[in-house]
Amino acid sequence: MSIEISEAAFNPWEAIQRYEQEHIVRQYAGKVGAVATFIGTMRDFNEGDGVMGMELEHYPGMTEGHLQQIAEEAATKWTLLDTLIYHRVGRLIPDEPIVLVAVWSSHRKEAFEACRWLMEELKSKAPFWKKELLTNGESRWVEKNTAGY
Amino acid sequence: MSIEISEAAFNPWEAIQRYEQEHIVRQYAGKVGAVATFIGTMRDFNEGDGVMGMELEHYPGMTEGHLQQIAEEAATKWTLLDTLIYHRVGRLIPDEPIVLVAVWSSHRKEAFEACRWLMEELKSKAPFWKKELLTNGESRWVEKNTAGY
Amino acid sequence: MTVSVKFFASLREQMGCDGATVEIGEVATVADIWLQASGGKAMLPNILVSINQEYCGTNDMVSSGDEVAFFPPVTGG
Amino acid sequence: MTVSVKFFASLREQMGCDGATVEIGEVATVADIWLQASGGKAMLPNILVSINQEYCGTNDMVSSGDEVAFFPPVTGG
Repeated sequence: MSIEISEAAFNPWEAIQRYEQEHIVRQYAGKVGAVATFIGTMRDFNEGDGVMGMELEHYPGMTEGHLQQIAEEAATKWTLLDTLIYHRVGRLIPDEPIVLVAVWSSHRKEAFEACRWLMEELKSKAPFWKKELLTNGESRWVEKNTAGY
Repeated sequence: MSIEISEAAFNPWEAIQRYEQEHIVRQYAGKVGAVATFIGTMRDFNEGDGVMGMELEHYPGMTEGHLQQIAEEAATKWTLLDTLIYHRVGRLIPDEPIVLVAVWSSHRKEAFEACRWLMEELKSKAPFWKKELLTNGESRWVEKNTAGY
Repeated sequence: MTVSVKFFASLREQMGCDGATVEIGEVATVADIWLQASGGKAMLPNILVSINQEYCGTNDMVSSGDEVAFFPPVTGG
Repeated sequence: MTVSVKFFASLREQMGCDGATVEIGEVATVADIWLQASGGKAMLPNILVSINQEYCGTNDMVSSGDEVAFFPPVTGG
């Protein structure tokens, strides 16, 4: 299980591959039947306005702790092999990945359900805040997330 | 939208990256907010028995047509940007990817739901058949898939 | 009329061939095609059938030149 | 007792600071901490609160040395 929060831009597909090489391939040889992943990326529009940049703030310490908690809770709710969560903070531009959630399991039901549940938990409770820099020069805090279900 | 069936082993993360470079990055710049993916891989166990190999048969023509149909149906049920389906056929060994479904959309609900729906449709209707080579030397046809919901 | 028949997977192994060309009268259902192609075997209820690569029912009518396939429950993904 | 207070995001901007050290009597709730740290402002009902980086309610008791944070609805992912 790995939780990472970083200001560094990341390539989610390379991050997953690297994690598989280091933590999955040998440890779970022959056991993986399903990998469900979700990548959230920055759009250049929101609520009808053009967006050219984003500042992602978090609560250092609490954010990591909260993500660790939900990853552990997912592992009690479903039979999983491993979980990877990566979240950007700091300044982002459109098309950059914001969040990656990847879940490895033996069967697909568990991977699908845990991956989606983790994303909804993350979005509803993990202490991150987005401030958008609009193309009209104004900036604004995002007040709430779009519905996930 | 891309449907591919191949005897060639594939790296799903590289396949997704390549597809993004060729079909997503420019066409949907700033529009992608969510990518949901599912990878099914070959386990070395099934129904309590060790499995050392698999022969994946399909119905050439009908399989491609059926996958194309469900990808098009998904695009009418949800607002999606693009869909990629890749499925192995022929001889496989444990840990090799069998199937990849990736869905790009602006919002996560659509990507999650379409990705899972596509996998369940694929498993319940697309004409593929698995024959397992067991570690005890016997071989057997898989009679049914595990439940997805 | 002439109809092309295909068998897949375990059904192909049971039949001992991956298909056949069937000559049959002008009015025939999928079930009629099965009877002739299988040599009168009973068709298990879980067998799936298609005409020209689209799923169909066993009572659907077949036309000359059609490709009719019989196969067991699918297990891809 | 002494309690460390933190504000995040839009609340940090409204308060004009990212936190404060609050001196308060030995028996105090999160709501008491808010009143003192905010200079008596009303706390909007959608404000989230935590003690030592765990979510809590505004009536929860605070202990000396605690870290109490106030922040708006979260918008990550």
